[in-house]
Amino acid sequence: MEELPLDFEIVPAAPERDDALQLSFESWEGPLDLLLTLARSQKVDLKQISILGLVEQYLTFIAEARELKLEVAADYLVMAAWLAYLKSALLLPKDPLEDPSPDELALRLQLRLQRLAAMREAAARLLARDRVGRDVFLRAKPEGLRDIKVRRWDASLYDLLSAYGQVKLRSEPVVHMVSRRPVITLDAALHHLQRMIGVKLDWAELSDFLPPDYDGPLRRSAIASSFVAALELARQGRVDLKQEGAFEPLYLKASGA
Amino acid sequence: MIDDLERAIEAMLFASDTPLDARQVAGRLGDEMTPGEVRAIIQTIAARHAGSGIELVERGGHWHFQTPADLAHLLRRERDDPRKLSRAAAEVLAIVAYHEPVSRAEIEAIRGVQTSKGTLDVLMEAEWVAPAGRREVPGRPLIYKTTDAFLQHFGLTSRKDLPGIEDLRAAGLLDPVDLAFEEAMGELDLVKDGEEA
Amino acid sequence: MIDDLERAIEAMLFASDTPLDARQVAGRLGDEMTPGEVRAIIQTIAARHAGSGIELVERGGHWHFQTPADLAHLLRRERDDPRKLSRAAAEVLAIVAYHEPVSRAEIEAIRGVQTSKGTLDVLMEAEWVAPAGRREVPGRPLIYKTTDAFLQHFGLTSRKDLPGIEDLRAAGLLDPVDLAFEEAMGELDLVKDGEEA
Repeated sequence: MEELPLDFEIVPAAPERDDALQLSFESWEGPLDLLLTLARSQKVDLKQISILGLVEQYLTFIAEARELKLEVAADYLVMAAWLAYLKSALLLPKDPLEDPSPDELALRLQLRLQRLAAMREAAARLLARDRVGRDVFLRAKPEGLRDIKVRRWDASLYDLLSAYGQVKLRSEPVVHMVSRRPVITLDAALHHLQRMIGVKLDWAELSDFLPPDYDGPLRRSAIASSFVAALELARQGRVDLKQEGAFEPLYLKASGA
Repeated sequence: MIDDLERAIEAMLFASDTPLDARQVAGRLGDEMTPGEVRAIIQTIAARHAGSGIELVERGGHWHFQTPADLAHLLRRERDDPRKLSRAAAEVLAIVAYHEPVSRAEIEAIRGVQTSKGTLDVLMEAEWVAPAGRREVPGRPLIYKTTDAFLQHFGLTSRKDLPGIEDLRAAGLLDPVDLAFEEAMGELDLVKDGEEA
Repeated sequence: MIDDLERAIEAMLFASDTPLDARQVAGRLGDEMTPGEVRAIIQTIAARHAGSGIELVERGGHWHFQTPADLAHLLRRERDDPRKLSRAAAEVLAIVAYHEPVSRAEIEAIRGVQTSKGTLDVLMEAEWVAPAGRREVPGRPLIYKTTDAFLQHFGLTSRKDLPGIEDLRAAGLLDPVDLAFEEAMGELDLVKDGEEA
């Protein structure tokens, strides 16, 4: 190997291994970066670079590194394998059927290197600009612009009057007006069921005992209170109850009938 | 053309996080000038900015840039933040309006609930209610009344414009809430049916 | 004599702790001027300060006062160095700036190496890079762009100001490899066609 690239770091090894040099691969941001560094040592425009020459430089470099028993990261080895393939393809007589052709692969590699180089230069030029806090300075303690919120309370005359209405109402003598809901009381249901049981002789469904004109909430209330009434009458031994299964219709008839 | 020294001193005073005196400025320039010379240049800079939107001012021998006081209103902009008055505050406001002047204890007696201090504060912040002296009773409590801003906001010419109790009743504003609610829901018919049954 | 409007705008820009655009200034003035009118006045103010120790500069349509770069040596000593960027971070920043909006995969394609999570994080923490939505391709990857704070920090009036961006674009160096490859092959085919003819 003729010459090490410029930003190659040679770090003295740890004392117990002073027979070896440690070459730091941390200097590069991956194999493409290393390739670019090597390409720069050809000292020609990237457009004119010899890809074959570059491939050889890279392979030599990796070989040297391994001879020095350096740990070479996997992605550098993958690139080396690919470049070795490219090298042999470039050297062999051209096979017109091969797709992509080695020339095309070389061109792609060259285009990638050009793009990386362009961005590397752009980054350097960006960092060299006049930067705030290094080259140019702002006011250290500006007064600042502030938005102060001013609360504006809003209410209508209606809000005011209805609020007063509520206050007056609260302070008036309390008269509870409980609205009566349409219900059939247990007493009423008991009374009704006892009367009906005398009329119906055979098993009859509980709902058959309800007056047919009960509907809506009234009917639901009637079913509930009649059910409780039926249980009460059964407990007194005055009716028999029968049900095929859970949630099936409930039948009843007068005891002993 | 502003000379380099003047530019440098101007930039220093601008970027400094504390006001600087002439000696500090001279020190940063490498002590090649006397504080007196520096002071003369600072005065030139101050004169150049006079009457602009930036002022270089001296406070106890130290100089710093600031914005002129007469432009402060532009830097502290006030913005409206509309808020709906709470139910409790509306009640208290109504009580003050109908019964003024009233003390806080009287307001509570009428409302039948404790009134938080914040509620009255809100009404005073809105400038609808103001203290109106003290009641000459033991404890001399503060009493409150409504303001002209109150009349203006609610479109009233005077307090006499407030509808009387009978007007409120006629307008349905004295109906019990749950009754009014049921009326609205049309459930009253069912109750009547139940009564007939 | 500087007129009142010019003083007011100058004071606002001087007092603000963030750069302001013409619309923000107009808003603070009560929207009685168009942003275009405000911009004309800002340019008058900038011209008045040109060559002094305080400059009014435009960064991405926002304006702020700063010291001129040639005075850096006088002001730098007591300042912290700005965030030192790693080479990876500097490269990623350049790629985002010159290619924006750009996805992480696109950044990696250019650098030929995986971008560690920390690299983009550092740039986002500095508020120089921000997510700019997703690219409508399979996987809907996040895309990134640079911010106004980036323009401000690096002293760029707009993205057109990025050093050498026009040359890079003209040379096709901002085009993806695939596109450049197609073009190069196309030219090659043309040459071949020419030879055959």
